[in-house]
Amino acid sequence: MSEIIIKNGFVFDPLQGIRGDKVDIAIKDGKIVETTALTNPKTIDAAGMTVMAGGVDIHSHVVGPKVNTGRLFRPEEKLFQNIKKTGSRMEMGTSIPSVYKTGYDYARMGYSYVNEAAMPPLHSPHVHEEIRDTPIIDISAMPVFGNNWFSLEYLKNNEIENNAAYTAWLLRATRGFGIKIVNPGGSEAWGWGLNCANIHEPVPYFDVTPAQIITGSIETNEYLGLPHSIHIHPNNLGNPGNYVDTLETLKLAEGYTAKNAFGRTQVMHLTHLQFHAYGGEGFNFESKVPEIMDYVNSHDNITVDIGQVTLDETTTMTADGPFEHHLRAVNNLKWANVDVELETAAGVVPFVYSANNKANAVQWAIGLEIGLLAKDPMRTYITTDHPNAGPFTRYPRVIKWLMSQAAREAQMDAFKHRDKVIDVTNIAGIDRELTLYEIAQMTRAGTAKALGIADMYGGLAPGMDADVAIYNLNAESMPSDAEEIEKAFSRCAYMLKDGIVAVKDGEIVAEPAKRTIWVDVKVPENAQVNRDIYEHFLKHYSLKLENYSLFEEHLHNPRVIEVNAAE
Amino acid sequence: MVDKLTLNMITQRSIEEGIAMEKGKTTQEYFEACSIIEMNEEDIRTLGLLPNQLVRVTSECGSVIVKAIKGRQTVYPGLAHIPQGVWSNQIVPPRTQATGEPQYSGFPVTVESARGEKRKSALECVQGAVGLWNGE
Amino acid sequence: MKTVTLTLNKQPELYLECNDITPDAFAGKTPAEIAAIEIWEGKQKIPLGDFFTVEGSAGATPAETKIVVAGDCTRVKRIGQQMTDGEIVIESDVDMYIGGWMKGGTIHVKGNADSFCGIGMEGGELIIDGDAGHHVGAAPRGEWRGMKGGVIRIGGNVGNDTATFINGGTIVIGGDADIHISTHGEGGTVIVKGNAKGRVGGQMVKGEIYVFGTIENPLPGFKKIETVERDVEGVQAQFDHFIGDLGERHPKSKGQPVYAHLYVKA
Amino acid sequence: MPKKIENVGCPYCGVCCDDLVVTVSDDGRKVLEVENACAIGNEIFQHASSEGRISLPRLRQPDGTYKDISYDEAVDYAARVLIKAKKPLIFGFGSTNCEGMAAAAKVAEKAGAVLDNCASICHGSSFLAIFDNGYPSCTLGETKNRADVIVYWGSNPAHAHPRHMSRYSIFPRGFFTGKGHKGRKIIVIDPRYTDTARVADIYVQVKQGQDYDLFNAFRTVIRGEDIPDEVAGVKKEQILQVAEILKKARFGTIFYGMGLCHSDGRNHNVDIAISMTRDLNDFTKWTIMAMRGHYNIAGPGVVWAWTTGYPYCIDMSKKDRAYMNPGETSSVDLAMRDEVDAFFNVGTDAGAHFPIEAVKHLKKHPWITIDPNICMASEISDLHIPVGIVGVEVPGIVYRMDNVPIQYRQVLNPPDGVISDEELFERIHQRISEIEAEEGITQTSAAAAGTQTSFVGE
Repeated sequence: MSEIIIKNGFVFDPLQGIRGDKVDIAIKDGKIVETTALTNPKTIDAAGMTVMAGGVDIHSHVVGPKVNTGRLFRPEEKLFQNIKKTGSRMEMGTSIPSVYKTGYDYARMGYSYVNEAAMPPLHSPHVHEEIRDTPIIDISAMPVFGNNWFSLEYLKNNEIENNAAYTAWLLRATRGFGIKIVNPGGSEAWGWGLNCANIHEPVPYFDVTPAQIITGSIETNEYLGLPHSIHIHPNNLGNPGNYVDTLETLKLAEGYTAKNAFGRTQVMHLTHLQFHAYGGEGFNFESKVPEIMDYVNSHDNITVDIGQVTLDETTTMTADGPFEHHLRAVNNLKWANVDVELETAAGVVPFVYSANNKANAVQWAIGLEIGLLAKDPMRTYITTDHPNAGPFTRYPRVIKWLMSQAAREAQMDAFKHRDKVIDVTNIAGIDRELTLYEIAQMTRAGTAKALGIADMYGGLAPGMDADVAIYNLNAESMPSDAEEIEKAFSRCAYMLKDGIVAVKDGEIVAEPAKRTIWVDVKVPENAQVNRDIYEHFLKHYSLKLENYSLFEEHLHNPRVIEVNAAE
Repeated sequence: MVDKLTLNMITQRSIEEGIAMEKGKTTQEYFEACSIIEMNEEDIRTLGLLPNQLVRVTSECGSVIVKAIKGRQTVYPGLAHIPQGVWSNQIVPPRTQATGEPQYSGFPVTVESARGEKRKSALECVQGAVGLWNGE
Repeated sequence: MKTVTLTLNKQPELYLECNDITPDAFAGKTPAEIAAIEIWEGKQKIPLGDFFTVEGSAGATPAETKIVVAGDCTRVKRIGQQMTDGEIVIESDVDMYIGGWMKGGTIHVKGNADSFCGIGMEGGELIIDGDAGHHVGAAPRGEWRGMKGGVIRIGGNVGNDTATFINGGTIVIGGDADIHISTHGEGGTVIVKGNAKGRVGGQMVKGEIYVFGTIENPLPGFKKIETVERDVEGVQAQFDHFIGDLGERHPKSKGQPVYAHLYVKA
Repeated sequence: MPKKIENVGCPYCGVCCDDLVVTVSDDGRKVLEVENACAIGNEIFQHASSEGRISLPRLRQPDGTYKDISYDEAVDYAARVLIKAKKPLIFGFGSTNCEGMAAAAKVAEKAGAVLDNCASICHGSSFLAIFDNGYPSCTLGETKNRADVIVYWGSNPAHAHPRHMSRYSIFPRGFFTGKGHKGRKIIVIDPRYTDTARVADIYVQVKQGQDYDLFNAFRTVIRGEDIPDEVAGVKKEQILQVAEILKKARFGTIFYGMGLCHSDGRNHNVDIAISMTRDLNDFTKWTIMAMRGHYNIAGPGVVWAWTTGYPYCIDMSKKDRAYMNPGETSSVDLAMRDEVDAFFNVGTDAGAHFPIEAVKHLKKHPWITIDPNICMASEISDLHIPVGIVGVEVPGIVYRMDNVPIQYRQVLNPPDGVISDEELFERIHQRISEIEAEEGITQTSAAAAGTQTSFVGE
């Protein structure tokens, strides 16, 4: 079969501690192997280039009903679309690209794995249809749990075993990856047009607090020993003063340690921290990143991702139904909402982040502060909460800002309210410039470890998937112009997926098969949970239990991660 | 009593149409379900008709013979309804007002007695319109 | 200013899409280069010269370029799309999207125009001597930032959805308007010299509408507050002044709610 | 032994009942009994095993009669029509599964066609309104579990969605709605006193074509402003009474139908309904839902949105990109303007459901019908290609009116030799590639195609 050797490149592989050394990467039959295993390889000469594992995105919204609603209801952003077709299918969309553009663009940036951050369980067949059609990249999807009636009932009574049994059942029913929690309790409250303003406000009727939901979910996750930790979008997103709620949420993880067989060390991943690190009130909000990052830096059972605002016109979409309703009242733009029976709620609203808007500029600074104040880049990850704070196609720009103080200053100088922004943030006083090694930590090694998949993705050790990104960046003489950094990360020189060259010189040249990753957990038989499932489907769901679980024929090219929690 | 009456026409689904359509558009059930016009009793009287007599309905783009009945789902005077399907579409204006959707509801028609004429079958309506009809 | 004359010398089987018939695309080009500009008929890309004879010459810049289009252009779309400057004269009727997204310059259609003319307009002047179809000066699908500026003058009647989501600029209708004027409007001015059928100013936040004739079905969300004397399009007259749409949200400016204003000739 | 198949989805309307029990004969050829279905759903299953199903493509002969041909010949004919046409139109998908829709999109992209679905003449107005104003909605289970006020506006489920009221809205007892019908207020707004209106607590007779004005009145009084004594034929007192009920609901859903989409103003009637729903969310919880007609007519909107970003009226004639603007790229407009030169009628009956004027225009060019049944379209086609009936003979994913995906099962074997829509479109796609290769036809994006090397499929 096919053999490739990548020679002369500067290799950055934090999982093996390789820091820019010139190491040959050998590939055989889709896997990384020892160079001695090759007989007659084709050579890719990576001289003067940077070699990393394929990127691993821990949090992005790329497939599923709310993403698709965003695509559908924004024809205006495709009006003068003019992208030459180079893959097998046309590429449409900007802030919310079509599945084809999504796959191609991630591949062009050197990414090979994306974790879809919110799958409404009822809609899992839809999610899997879109996964099937998304080319090249491997995808996992996390079902949402934090407002699910089963979990609310179990966690109210602290029935961890029952919640675990239900979780295992739902992961299998939806072919899901892990426990996603969005605005715990708040999205259920939104069923009545309400919200949970903080982690102590009980959910209407269910009478359980968000704090109970969160700790109960951590216990459930560690009881099951899932590859990934709970993945939480905490309460009170986007509101000035919310850093208090964020700190309280983070503190709920105290005392818990990770129990799993996948090398994961955190018990909580808190996502798009940028939206949750606001002090002040009303229009006068300010950065509270130092307070938050001090806490994160000193607690190694927590990981976070940034959710960087990229100053673009984009489309917000979250399973935080009440937040999207709130946002609509802010900008008066079109608003889609879908409350999903017994499970969740989601909203979609277009949003224009502008360098001329003080609040947006403050958000920009807050995001970068998170990256720049992170002491452990293995626990702090680059995301834009695509497409919420900006499209994923801006990762290269985010990397540029993190790697270059000059680039940050240039952006700050372009702000209409530059001085006011500097007053309420800390960005101007930070001169740190992240290294390529740190970028590799924040975009593949760290994320793969946090997802519990670092034996397959995010590194270049023999035995791992041969997903490799080669960037046109000379690590020994980095370009003085930071724009070159953005350019190099935007369109990689090569991207290999399972040992097949999918991208060359920034263009799609092949569309290798992609996979669906899911987690199958064995748990002891649980009669009560089985009965509860039966009852809810009999009385409250609008479709039959037998038609709810994903049919095997609708799961495409699966890669299952097996977990045994039955012992 | 008048010879001709101008009414506001709407065309919508009916369950009879739904069942008959699944059975087949060439069936007698479909014919009976769809080649009718539902009018207010008062309008039927104004035209000097008894229920179940045939009328010719003419719109800006064509005309069709259907049976006038007083529907179970009553329309107010001045409003008329032909179930969606082959007969209604002989007269539905194709103008979409730049929305893509023809004017299926809310277009003016004149209704007059069609004593002595007969209703066309579905096939005659459609094949006839495109020059493919060659008799029964 | 230099003039290029295009004469349509054969009719397409379908329609021609000619978004590059603009002073912007023609400026600085020779007739041969203009004839080589690509237009579309369905999925086929064709040189402009296959359908049009090209005479005269283009100016060095769009501002110095005038284009005269002769022949029956009923089946030609998108002339003048996104143009920024210069002048286009169309001698006949013309199909859709004339002056769509135009930013500057002038377009004069001597016949009728089909739907979507002046859609998404930002500046310049679009004059249609005859009637125009639907969506005159409206926003494209899904776009909340509608017409921003410029002037559209329609000599005759227009269809429905004039000025949907209008934000700025002026539209003058010489004849009658079908339903929906300035729906969702947040600015701009629409003047109807004839009658309006109904749904005038629905969901409108701000902006102005003048109707010289009657409104067949006025909306309940508009409330008459006064009768005023106004000079509109050179006509001095009494107008009943309505505010609305009272069913829609209304932002405040200096503590006072901002409304859309509808003036109907008294 | 006859076989009982449970949890079968019904391939009729957008309600997508998935609780049917179908008993089929030993050989899997005949439906013996259908339980739980409405009269129409029942008819579909019965019809599937009736006599007269055709099992071979039929090609129109010069004398006007049909002649049976093989699937290979039919695929070749269809491929050549698509290649030859400057702008073919592929329309329909009222009774196709999502897999078939995805395959059709692939063909349309390759052929530079316009791809459109029945929404174009049905709920297309809803899409236009959603583009402009969003869509605050929910799944049907939410309505069942929470709603205490239900509005049917310009929709008549008693006729068009026979089990809608019993499964989701008026009658069922849900989690927070244990009293069922007793705990709910039903408001029906329609110019006709429909069979749905008969079960309403409040019937509002709106003057046909003036729904927009009535919505405007509701919005105005909801904001505390005054209105005239009568709007759209409805007295002010009734408007005020209904507005109070809407504001005081705990959870409400507006189900609207063709009464809004098919009358003057079309999309704006839906648009303002959405605005009203949004307004009501300042007081309490309200949601709105389109009463989508066919069981999977939400499907093409969903599938094509992830494929091209647009739900319908998708002009792919430029091949590198898609464009959509109903009024121009919509099927009936394309027909009336003579803007297309080949027509594919897929899983629908444009012959019966388009205004006859549009049919006449389309008939000037090749017309191919892809449908399991004999219908008006098949009887005026140049080529009729039969396919298996989705939901009966072909399984797959369908999207319910609330965009919830439902996995449909197969209960019967299709007639011998009859293939699915998906397979047919895959074969047409393949055949276009072959012909283009044989004849050296270059694509618009031919230069780019040269850079493609190996494609490894799933």
